[in-house]
Order: sequence, then structure tokens, then C-alpha cells
Amino acid sequence: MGAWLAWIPLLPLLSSLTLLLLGRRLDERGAALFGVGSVALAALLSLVAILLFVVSDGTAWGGQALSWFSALGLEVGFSLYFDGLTAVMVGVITGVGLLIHLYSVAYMSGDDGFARFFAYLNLFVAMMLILVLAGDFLLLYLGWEGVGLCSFLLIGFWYRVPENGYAARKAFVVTRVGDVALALGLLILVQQFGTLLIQDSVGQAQLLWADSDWPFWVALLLLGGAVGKSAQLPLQTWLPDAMAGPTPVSALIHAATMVTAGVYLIARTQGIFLLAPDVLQLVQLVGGLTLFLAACSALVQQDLKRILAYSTISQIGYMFFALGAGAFSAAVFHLMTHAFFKALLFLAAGQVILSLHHEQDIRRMGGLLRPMPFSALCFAIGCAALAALPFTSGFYSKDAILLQAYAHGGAGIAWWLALAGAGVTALYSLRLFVRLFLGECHTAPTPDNRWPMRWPLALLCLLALFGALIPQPLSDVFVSVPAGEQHVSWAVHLAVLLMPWLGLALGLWLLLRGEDLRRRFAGGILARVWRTGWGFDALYNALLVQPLSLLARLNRRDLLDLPVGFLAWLSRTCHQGLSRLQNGRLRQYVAGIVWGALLVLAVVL
Amino acid sequence: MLIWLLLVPVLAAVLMPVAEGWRRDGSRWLSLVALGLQALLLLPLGSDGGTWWLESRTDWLPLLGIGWHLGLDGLSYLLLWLTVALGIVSVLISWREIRQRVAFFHCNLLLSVAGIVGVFLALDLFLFFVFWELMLIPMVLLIAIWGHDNRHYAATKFFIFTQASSLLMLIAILGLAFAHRAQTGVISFDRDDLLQLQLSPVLAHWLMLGFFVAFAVKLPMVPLHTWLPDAHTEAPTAGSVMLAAILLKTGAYGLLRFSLPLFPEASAAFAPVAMTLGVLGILYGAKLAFAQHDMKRLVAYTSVSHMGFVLLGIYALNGMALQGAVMQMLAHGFSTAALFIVVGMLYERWHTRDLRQLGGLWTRLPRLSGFTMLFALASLGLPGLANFVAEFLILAGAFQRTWPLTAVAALGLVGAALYSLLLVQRSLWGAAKPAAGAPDCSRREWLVLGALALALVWFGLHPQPVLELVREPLLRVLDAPLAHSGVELSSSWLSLRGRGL
Amino acid sequence: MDAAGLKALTPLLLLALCAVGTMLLAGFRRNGRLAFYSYQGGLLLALLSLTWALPERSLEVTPLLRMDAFFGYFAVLFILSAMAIGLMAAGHFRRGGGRARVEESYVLLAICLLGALVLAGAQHFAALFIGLELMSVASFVLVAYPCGGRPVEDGVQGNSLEAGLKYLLLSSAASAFLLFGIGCIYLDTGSLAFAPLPPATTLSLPGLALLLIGVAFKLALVPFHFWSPDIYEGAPTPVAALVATLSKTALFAAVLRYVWYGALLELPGLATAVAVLAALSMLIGNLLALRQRHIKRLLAYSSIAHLGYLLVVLLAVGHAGLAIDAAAVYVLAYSVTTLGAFALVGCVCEAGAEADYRLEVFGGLLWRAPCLGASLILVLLSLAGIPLTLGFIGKFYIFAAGVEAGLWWLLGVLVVGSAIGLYYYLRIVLIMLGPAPEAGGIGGRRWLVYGLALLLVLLGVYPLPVLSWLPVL
Amino acid sequence: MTEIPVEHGLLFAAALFCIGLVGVLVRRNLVFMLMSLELMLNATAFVFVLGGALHGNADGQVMFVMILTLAAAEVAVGLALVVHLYHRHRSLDADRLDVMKG
Repeated sequence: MGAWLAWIPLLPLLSSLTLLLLGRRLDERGAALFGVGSVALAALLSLVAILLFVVSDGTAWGGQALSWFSALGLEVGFSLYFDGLTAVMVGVITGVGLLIHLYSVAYMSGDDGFARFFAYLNLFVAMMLILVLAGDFLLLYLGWEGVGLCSFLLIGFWYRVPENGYAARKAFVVTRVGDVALALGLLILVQQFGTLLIQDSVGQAQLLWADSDWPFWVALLLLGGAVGKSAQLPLQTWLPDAMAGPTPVSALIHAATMVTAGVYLIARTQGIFLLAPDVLQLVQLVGGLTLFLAACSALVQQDLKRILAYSTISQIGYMFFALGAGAFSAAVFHLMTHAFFKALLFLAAGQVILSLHHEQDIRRMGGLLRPMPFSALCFAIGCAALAALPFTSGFYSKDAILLQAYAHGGAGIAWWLALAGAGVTALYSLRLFVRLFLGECHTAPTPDNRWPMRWPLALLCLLALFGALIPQPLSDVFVSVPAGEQHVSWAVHLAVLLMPWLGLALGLWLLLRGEDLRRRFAGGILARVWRTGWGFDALYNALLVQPLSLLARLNRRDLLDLPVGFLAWLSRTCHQGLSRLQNGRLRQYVAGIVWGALLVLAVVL
Repeated sequence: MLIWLLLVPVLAAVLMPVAEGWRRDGSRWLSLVALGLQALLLLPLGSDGGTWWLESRTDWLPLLGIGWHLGLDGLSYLLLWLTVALGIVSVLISWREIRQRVAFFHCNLLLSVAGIVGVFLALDLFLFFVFWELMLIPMVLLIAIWGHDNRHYAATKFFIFTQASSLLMLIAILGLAFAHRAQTGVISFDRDDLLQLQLSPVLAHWLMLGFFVAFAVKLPMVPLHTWLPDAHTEAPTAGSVMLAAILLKTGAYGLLRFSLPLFPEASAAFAPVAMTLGVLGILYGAKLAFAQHDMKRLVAYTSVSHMGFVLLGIYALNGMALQGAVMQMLAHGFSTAALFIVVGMLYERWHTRDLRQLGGLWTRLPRLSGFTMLFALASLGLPGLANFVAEFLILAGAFQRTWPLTAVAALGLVGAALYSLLLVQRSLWGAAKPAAGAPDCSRREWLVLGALALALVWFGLHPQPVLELVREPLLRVLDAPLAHSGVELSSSWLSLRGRGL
Repeated sequence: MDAAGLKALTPLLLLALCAVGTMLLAGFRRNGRLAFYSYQGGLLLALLSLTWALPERSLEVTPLLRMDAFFGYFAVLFILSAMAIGLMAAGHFRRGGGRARVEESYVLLAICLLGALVLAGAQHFAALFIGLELMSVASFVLVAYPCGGRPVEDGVQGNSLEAGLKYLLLSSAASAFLLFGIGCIYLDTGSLAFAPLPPATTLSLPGLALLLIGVAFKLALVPFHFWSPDIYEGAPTPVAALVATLSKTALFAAVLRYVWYGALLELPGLATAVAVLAALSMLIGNLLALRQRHIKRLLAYSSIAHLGYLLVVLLAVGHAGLAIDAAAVYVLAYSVTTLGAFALVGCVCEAGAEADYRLEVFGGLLWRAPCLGASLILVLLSLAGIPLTLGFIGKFYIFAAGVEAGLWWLLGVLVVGSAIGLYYYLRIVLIMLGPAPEAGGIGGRRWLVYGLALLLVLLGVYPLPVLSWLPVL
Repeated sequence: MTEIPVEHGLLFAAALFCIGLVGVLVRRNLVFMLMSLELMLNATAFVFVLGGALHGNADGQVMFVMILTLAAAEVAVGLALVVHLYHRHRSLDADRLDVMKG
């Protein structure tokens, strides 16, 4: 495998650097040329790589481009690794990334940070590519933190609004908690194997850790990293706030690619997770809980992008659920389809938002079907895929997840949650579409006739519909999980198939008949809890943020400085006291001599 | 050869008034020339395979066994480069900031450089102590003359803290010398001689503590750090740069060069305490940094946090961690110095360092803001920048020694994210505050910041030269403790393997 | 006394001759310059004669004195100090405006020096007594010297009168303690020579305690230190320098010899008492100086602390081979530094019409007179014991002696005391860097200051010539 | 002549010394303070005489003479200063000597 693979991330990286350094000198056209051109080239290269890979029978390529450093007892290189999983990820990143870049040219046109935006976006693509191409855990970590940085920069892109800054910081810090766990996991690998090469360590783990506690800890820590980046329970709170960034950013980073990095990580280290069945159970449970809780939250949000954000959390929950259940390829499959339809939804939402002059509250939307038919079409397709209606891409992937999970582990709590979640998903998809496009018109939109924005959307529509047809060369990547003793009965098939329809039916019923019920529910306590994301923010605020900032406030002046201050005070006081004795009186001095004499005599005798 | 490294800055310092008389910027140029000469002297040096690349030994006070013994190896070489580089940076950034008593300022700067160079070269403990004290005096003057409002308090505190602790070291040095006389009949302060000593554990413990306290104050280690925020905050920018980038490193250098090799067993036995204190420093520094309103003070507390990593790494006593610690010394030198410079530049333009009054700088000073962002990211340990390599190696090394402590230390990474991003968010982002037309980076500023940024990225992506340079010296440091106490260590205190987790 | 003894005594005889000669000269012709030359010439002669007169091996001249290397070292040091003080005095009294005649001060200085030399060679209590009182009585007069002319209503005369009376009364009381102590020892042992005490004694220990009280007073150790700041403040600056250096160091030399000959610190009670005095002096001396605003009082308190440091050496005698060396080096460092400090005070504080001893007078000194400022920094660094100054070598030796003798607790106190000391030394430096006072001039004997500062640095960087010449008892 | 025990002599000297000391402590008149000092010095001189007698050598007596000389010298200087003081203050109160302090 040639070192040319390195050019896939390097191209956007170079472009990003150019834009950062020269951005001020370039006009929009030039910046767009760099920004989009580099990603397009990267996409082209990726395509070549994927084709070569498929042609060469799907053997994985690995190689070290350059050494990073070799310390005493640890050697780390900029090594790349390319297999089926990488191929899928690279394809998604460059493909969807290219479309979103194209869309952004129109979306961001006129913003005074145009060049900066593309610089960040390019940097993100580069880092994401490094993440998935890395053959070394430390390089993966570089990408991992790098995408976090870009996420931070892009959430806070409109930096003049203070709230954006807070959201950005929250996103970075919360994910950093996960990153620390990941780093600790890597430390164990270093200690145990003395290497951070992904394939080597996973291979050694399978050889050496057949029955030890290590896989449990490593897998647990890797999971910690994954839940942080992928906004899963309990570190999911940052993603809804992250919607403060420009909408293409939400589409690319916070829906299609970066947030699925956790899924990629777990899939990539499948070998270790398989050694730790307990953790795998936990992954499944986390996924199940997250997908259901987030779906419920999505049901009651008022902000268009927050709905999509919760929906993203929920869909990634499906992927985690699938991973935990042993359905690895189903998870990656869903990752891809989700990237298509969620990018579509976000970009369409961006179009709506732009047309409504940056209005995001769905209560002020409605009746947009007529003025914005193209957006409505996009939304319809996206929502259908999201709700997993038959023959959309989402249908295949979600079916695969539920059925394979059942096949591997039967119907546990998580499975039931996932099943119920499918219904809720359909329900909120319907709500979303109805609130936006049906009913009466609250805000008059400007027409959405920007063609540069349309044709990426059109492509994504196609992908959302037929993306499931893209073959995934994953057969050699994952060890097939020895399972399947559960017979998947026709009843299960039916339940999985019908669940979305059930949700739709419930939705329609509520829409047509349940006016009263809806209103009562919306005012109820449950809705309020759901709307605040099950109160996790409040909980963390009370448990962590408040105590810590209180501590910081109390100790701003450094309590440890007090002893020093005390010593200084003591010296001053002693000085004053002793100076007072020095009063100039002759007889006082004689008395001093007498006392001193008594002291000396007492000590000597 | 080695002596010239010392003499060049001293001579330049002496000639400063002459240069001042020659032309207005004479002293600045003379300083640059002197530091450049030092760099030229350093350039051709290289290892010849022995312990020391260069060594020179002359009698000084033979009847006390005190000699003028200098030696240069990879570790010193690296730190000398750091000193020279940041010395040049200090001169450059003072070009506009220092307008009064310019010649005297540069005189002090160069004398302080000379003292530091001496510290990095001295192999005789008496000589080391002399340099150790000498480098402080010009530093104190730098703070006391060109500092900010509360400079006298800061200078006094700095002076007393460091001097008092170094007296403890003097006692320990003397203890060693007399122990040498007791064993061989000859008094000696030479490191080579003292390395041969066989000390009783109790004596070794106390003497080691004497050294440790002096170095820990300089490092600084919590709870002996309280001089640092004041000194850094009140010093002029060049002073802060010298303090943070070089002076703190002398503490770590002392530990590596003297404390560990001289007292291998005692250090190994003390390691748990030292590591705990290091971790405490990481977290406590981060927490305090987070609470500050004054930008410069915030940066000062980040130093406490970063140097906590160094302490942790040094006392992890394995190759990876030691290399990480040295790397961290370098990285912290660049990143913190850069942050201080940026803060100085902002202060020059805005006349405040209060984060509550700053904001929206990105709109007005995009270039400077970009640099600030980069340096803040380095400070939070973003992979690809030098600090990350250092911190990862330290953690990886420390993890092999004790996993719970390392896990706690890793939380410091979250803390680093908190304070760094707070700095970015509150100063650069937000609504733009009205201000008079403040120009963005000048060419000279661009040069300085660009060079530092380049260094951070370069060493982040290619730290190998540094790691190579210090490999041999660190292995020698390590040889002693592991040979003596490797067995005992692995079965002691919180060892991961020992517990079997 | 044979010819060899007489030869060995030449320096002392020359000094006595110098005193008498100067007095006679002044009687015939009142001329300050003449007296000055006579004084300095006499001292120079004595100094030169030392090279010839000093016996190669230790020689006992009468039971009272012993001429050896120890005597030689201190004699040179004392004579040089006295010459420096003479230089200061010439400048100081000349500016006095002719109120007081300057000539007699040289006589008194010579007498003081004579006393100091006797102390340096003393091996007998009678010699101790004679030397001490020669110095004391002469310095009473010197302290009150400004009262010599017509009485005028001004602060200088009032202060010096007050100082003189206090010094006289307190010092006499202390002398009485000292003598009573000697009396007790004599009563017990029947001998006045410096020798170990006989094993079974009843009176010697209280005698030693009383002796210690007297000595502690003269050395201004806490709690017998009350007099010293007042005397320093009231006395003319050169006299204060004399009280600070000669009268303390000479007595210390004699005590050192007695402690060595008598192996006194083997007595546990006495050692404890000395340790307590040392610790108290180091701590309280430094604390008292902490925020003192009067430079001469500050120097007084600082010298209290320094004598405390010196006592550490005394305690190490017999336990540490370095102890005598340490004492010798430290006395040298202390003398040079203190003389430098007082010379600076003379230059800076007494330049104007009215002497002003507030610390503020040093404001901006480094900018007004860079060389003087640099010298002051050097002197302060030397007092604080920072490397490359002689003060550091002295402190290094003290630490070395303490470590060798294992006096850990005292070393701890020493560190604490030094840390406190740093505060006020640095404070002066900081004042010096600050703004200049409204009326501040520079005058007086700058070259003396420069010379002393240079000496501080030269010997600080390369002390080998001194170290290789240190006396062995 | 019956031997007077040494202890008695010593006690006498100590008593004399203490009386002198107390005199210095409590008197405010400078002349009386000088006189008390004389008393202290004489007490010590007595000890030397006692010692000389006890041990039968001349050292004690020599010391006695020297102490007397010292006392005379001190009083000479002291009285000169006292006279000067009286010129200034028209008083001999020792407690007025407190200009310098701190």
C-alpha cells in the first residue's frame, strides 16, 4: 500500500492551513475553490482507494508513512490502515462531506468568516479522515481530539454571541471527559503490550487476554471515550447545545460523521470488546436506553435543530445497541444510512431556517409545503428514512439491527426499548413533518430557489432512498459472533416491520382526534422533563458544575497562600511587639540584662 | 569552550553601558548578538559517545574539594538551547515594552541567562549552588524594577521562597560533602565523587529532602507554589517568559541531574509522595487557573498544573515518563512563554488583563487571536502539539507505576480544557468591546509568535530529536535507581501488577 | 620576658607608641591632618612590623599573651579595620564644622585597636580584662565624642550624649558581671589562665554563666542586646562602625580562644545556654530589623543576628574541624561587610547639612550614583549571604561547621533567621530602586566604599588566598 | 586570727553585687546609678581579693588594683558626661534619656 493514502487527509489539511494563513487575502470564490476542491480531490482519492481495495479482494492494507516518535518503551508512527470498515467510513466522510461542502458554499455566502469557515471545515474533514485511517491508537487519538477541536471551533463559529461560546466549551469539555477515559484505555494497552498499533494490540489481546480482567477495563474505558464522542448516556448533554453552530456543521459533524466516531471506535476494537461480554452488554444497554430517552426528548422539542439533535442521539443509540448485541455490521450499515438521511434532514432544515430568516422554533413554522415544495420533498424522504418506512435506506438498516440483535441475544430490556423506540421515532418524524409543512403559515418564507444548495440535497435524497444498496465490504473486518441460537420467528419480523406504522398511526390519531390529549400532555410534567433532556443538564449542573465553580470562587485567592500570609503577619506582629520593648529607657535595659542573667543562670545550672 | 558559554553573556552584560552609549538600541542589539553567539557556540556540539560531550575541570578552592567542574550532555544541551532561544525571544518582546533603563534591563537579562547556563552546566555541587543563587538576583531585579503595580511584594516573596529553600539544599550539599569525607577522608563537592557514596538510608532520606525542597520550590510543587502566581503576574513580559520557560526548568533539571542519581534508593522510596504531590499540583493548579479573572494569573496557574506533570513524570522513574517529563519541560517552555507573550501584547493594546473587561478580540485582532487560540490549545494538550506528546508519555510512564494516581492525574486534562477554553472564550469570543484602534501583530511580534507556534507544532509532530537527545542521559539517571531498587519498587505501593487489578 | 618575646610584642608597642605620640603631637600642634597621618602611619608600621615580628611558632609572651598565627590573622584584620575606620573618621569629623576637635579621636581609636590586639592574643583573664576595658573605656568616649566641643542645642550632641551614658552604664554593669564570673572561676581554680576547668568544681559553672552574661552583653546577643541600636544611632557613624566590628570581633576572638583552650562547650549546661542565646539572637535580631526605618538601627539589629550566626560556630568548636576556620572567615566577612555598610551610610546619609538616617534617603541611589548603588547592593547581598560575595563564603563556612558538628536545630533556626533577614535586605534594595528623595546628596569617602565593595567581590569569587592563610589554634 | 570561711566572703560579695545591681535598677538619679556601679565593681574586686587570699598567689590582688583603675576611669568618663547632661537638661533623671527608641 502506497504512502499516497496519506494524501487523503493531507489535502484538506493543507487547504485548511492555506485558508487559515491566507484566508484574509482570498475572496469567497477562492476560498470555496480551496475548501471544496481539496475535499473533492480527497473524495476522488478515496474512491480510487476503495475501488483498489475492492478489486484487491478486500485484503487490508497497513503501513507506516513516518515515525512520530519512539520513546523508551513505546514507538508510535503515523501508520495508516485501510480495510473494509475504513473504506465505509472514508466513503461516508468524503462523500457526504463533499456534498455538505458544496451546500455550504451557498449557505455561508456573505458571511464575513467565509474563509475561516472552510478552513475549519477542511480541518475537520482532515482530522476525521486521520481518525478512521489511523493504524495506530495514538494517531486515532490525534484525529479524535482534532475533530473535537473542530467541533468546538465550529459550534462557536459565530463567536460574537456568548451562548455559542458556552455551547462550544460545553461540547469540548464533556467530550474531553470521554477522551480521558479513552486515553486511560490506551495507557493500559501501552503498559500491557508496549505498542499502540491497533491491529497488533487487538491481536495480542486476543492471544494473551483469554481469561483476564484486562479486556473488561480496556473495553470499559474505550466505551467511555465512545459515549463522550457519540453523545450517548451519560455524556449526551452536549449535543443538543451544539446546534448553535451553522447548520452545515450540524449536518456534517453532529450528525453524519464525528458523532459516529464512537461507533467506529468500538467496531474497530471489536476484538477487545468480544473478550469482555459484560461491557458488550453494557454497550447494548447504553444504546437501548439512550435511543429511547432521546427519542422521547425529540418528541417534545420546539426547536427544529434540537429535534434533529435528539434524533441523532437516538439513532446513534441504535448503533450502540447493535454493537452491544453483536450486530457489528448492522451497526456500521446503520451508520452509513443514518449519515445519508440525517445529513439530508439537516441540510433541508438549513434551507428552511435560512428561508425563515434564521427562525428555528417550529411553533412559528407551518404550511411551508406550498412555498417550499423542494424542501418538503427532502424532508419527506428524510423523515421516511428516519422512521424506517419500507424501501428507504433506514428501513433496511434498522430492520437489520433489530433482527440481528434478536437473533444474537433474544428479547432483553434493551431490545424492547429499541423496538418501542422505532415507534417513537416514527411518531416524532411525523410530528416534525406536519408541524413544518402542514397547517397554516406563521412566517412567510423567502423562496428556496438557490440551486447550488439544491443539488447536493437532491443527491442526498437519492442516497437516503437507495443508499442501502451500496455494498459494504465488511465481511473480513468483523469476527462473526457465534450466536444465532435464537430463532427469529415470524412474529418478531412482523413486530419490527409494523412498529413504525404503529407509531405513524398513533401520530395520525393524535393529530386528528387527540387535540385534547396533546394539549394536556404538552403541559404535563413528563413533557417538561423530556423537553429538558430528562433533566441531565440540571443534574450535572447541581452535581458537578455548581460545586466546582463554587469551589473555584471560594478559592480564587488560593487558600494555600494563607499560611505564607500568616507567617508574614506573624513576623510583623513579633516585630512590633519586640520594637515596643526597645523603648529607650535605661533602667528598662538594665532590667533586660537582669532577666537575661536569670535566664542564662537557669539554663546553665 | 564551556566557559565561553558563560562568559559571553557576562561580558555582554558588562559592556551594556558602552553599547547604550553607542546607539539608542545598542543594548538590545548587543543582547541579541551575545545570545546569537551563544547559539553559534552551541551549534557544532555533539556527542562523542562518552558520558559528557564536553567536560572541563579546574581547581577553585582545592582545600575544600571544590572545583570548577562543568559538563555538557544531551539534557544540558537541550535546556541550553531552550535558554538561548527564549532569551532571544525575551529580548525581542521587550523591544517596545521596556522603555526605561534599557541597558540595565538587558544587563540583568543576560546575567540571569548566564546564571541559568551555569546551572545547566555545573557538575560541582558548590558551583551549582553558586549559580543557583546567582540566577535569582537579576531575576528579582527584573521583577522589582520593570514589574507591574505589586512588584515589590512579588519580588520579595519570590526571593525569600527560593533563597530559604536553597539554604536547605546547601545544608544537604554540605552533608554529602562531609559524608564523603567520612568515607574517604577527603572532602569533595564533585558530583562524580559523591555518586560513589554509600549513604545510610536515614541520612540519604534527609539529604534527599533537602535537595527536593529546593527543587520543588522552583518547580513549583503544590503547596510550595504560592510565590509563582505573584511573581509571574507582576513581572514584565520578558521576566515572565524567563521565569516560566527557563527558571522553572532548573528545578526539574536539578531533580534529574542531582536528586535522583545521588539518592536513588531514597528517591525511589519517596516517589509515591512526590507523585501524589505532582498530581495534586496538576489538579490544584488547573482549578485555580480556572477561577482567575486576571489573564496573566490564569496562565501562571497553568504553569503549576503543567509542572505537576513534570514532577509526576520524574518520579515515575521509568524511561518513558522521564522522556515525557523532559519533553514537557520543553513544551511548557514554549507554550507558556507564548501565552505570557500574548497576554503581554494584549495588555499593551488594551491596558487591562481582566477577563471580565475583555472580549471579542477576534474581531479586532484576528492574527493575535489566532495565535492565542493555538497556544491555548497547546496548553490543553491537543495532539499534534508538543505538550500532548509530553503529557501522554508522562501518563503512560506513570501508569506503569501506579494506575490510580495516573487516572486522577488524567483528570487534569479535563481541567486543562476548562481553563484554556475559558481563556479563549472570554477574551477572544463574545461581543467586541469598544476600543481605540489597536493594531494587530507587528512584523516583529509575528516573527516571535510564529517561531514559537512553529516550535510547538514541530515538536508535536516530530519530537524525536528531543527524545533522542535526552535518551542517554536519562538512561544513566535511571540506571542507578533501577539497579538498586527495581525489585523492591515493583512490589511496593500501588503497583498495578502487584495488585493484579 | 626575653628578646624574642619583646620582638613579638613590637606591633603592640608600636600601637601604644602611636597613641601616645599622636596625643603629644596634638598637644603641640592642633592639626587634624597631622594627627591623621600619624595615626595611619603608626598603624601601617604596626602592620608591617607584624610580618617581621610574628614568631614562626606559637610563642608565649608572659603568661598573659600568646603570639601565634591566630593572633596574626586577627591582628591584621583588626589593624586594617581600624585603618578603614580612621579613614571614615577623618571624613566624618571634618564635616562636623570644627565643633569638636578631631585629633583625640585618633588617639582613642589607637587605644581601642591596642585593646583589640591584646584580646586577639589573650590567653589569660587578666589580658582579657585589660584588652576589653581598654576598648570599652575608649569607646565610651568615642561614642560621646561630639559632646567634646561647646555644648549646643542640637540632636547630634544630645543623641551621642545619651548613647554615651547608656553605653557607659550598661557596659559597666556587664563588666561587673564578667568580672564577678572571672572572680568565681579564680576562686575555684586559683588560676586566671585559659585552661580546662578541674573536674570537681562548684563555683566554676556559675562563674562561667556570669562570664557568659558579660560576654553576651558586649557581643549584643539577645536578650542583652537592648543597648546596641541606641548606641549605633547616637554614636558618630565611624564609631558605630567601630562598636559594630572591632569591639565585637576582638572579644569574640578572645572567647574563641578560651572556649578552645578550656574545652568549655563540653559542659552541657553552658552549651545549651549558648545555643539558646544563638537561636534568640538569630530570630529576634532579624525580627527587630524587619521593618526598621532607621538605617543605623537596622544595621544594629542585623549585627545582632550576625553575631547569633557566629555563635553557631562557637558551638561547633571541638566538634568540627572547620569551626575555627569558619569563625575566622566569618569574622572577616562580617567586618568587611559591616565597614562597607557604615562607609555607605557615611556617604549617603550624611551628605546633606543635616544627617538623615531614614531608609528613604537611599531612594533612587542606583540611578543617582550607580557605582555607590551597586556597592550597596553588593554589601546587602553580602549581609544576606548570596554567592560571589564574601558574606556567602562566611555563611557557607558557618553552615559547613554546623553540619559537621551536627547542630541541626540551630541550622534550622539559621535558615529561618536568614529568610527573615532577606526581607529587610531586599527592602533596602527595593527602596534604592524606587524614587529619589527630594533632598539627597552624595558625599564622603566614596573610594573607601568602592574599595570595600571590590574586596567583597574579589574575595567572594576567589577566597583562596584568605582560606589558605586561615589560622590554626 | 580565725579563718573566715570562703563561703561567707563570697556571700558577702554576692550580696554587695546584688545591692549594687538593685541600685542601678531602681535609682533614677544618674549619680546614684554610677555609685551603684562602683558598688558592683567593688564587690567583684572583693572576690578577687578573696581568691588571692585563698590560693595565696598575687593574681587576685593584681586584678583588684586593675579593677580599681577601671572603676576610676569609668567614673571619670561618666561624671564628665553627667556634667554635660546637667548642662543640657538641668536634671540628672536617667529616664529622660529616651529620645532614641524603636
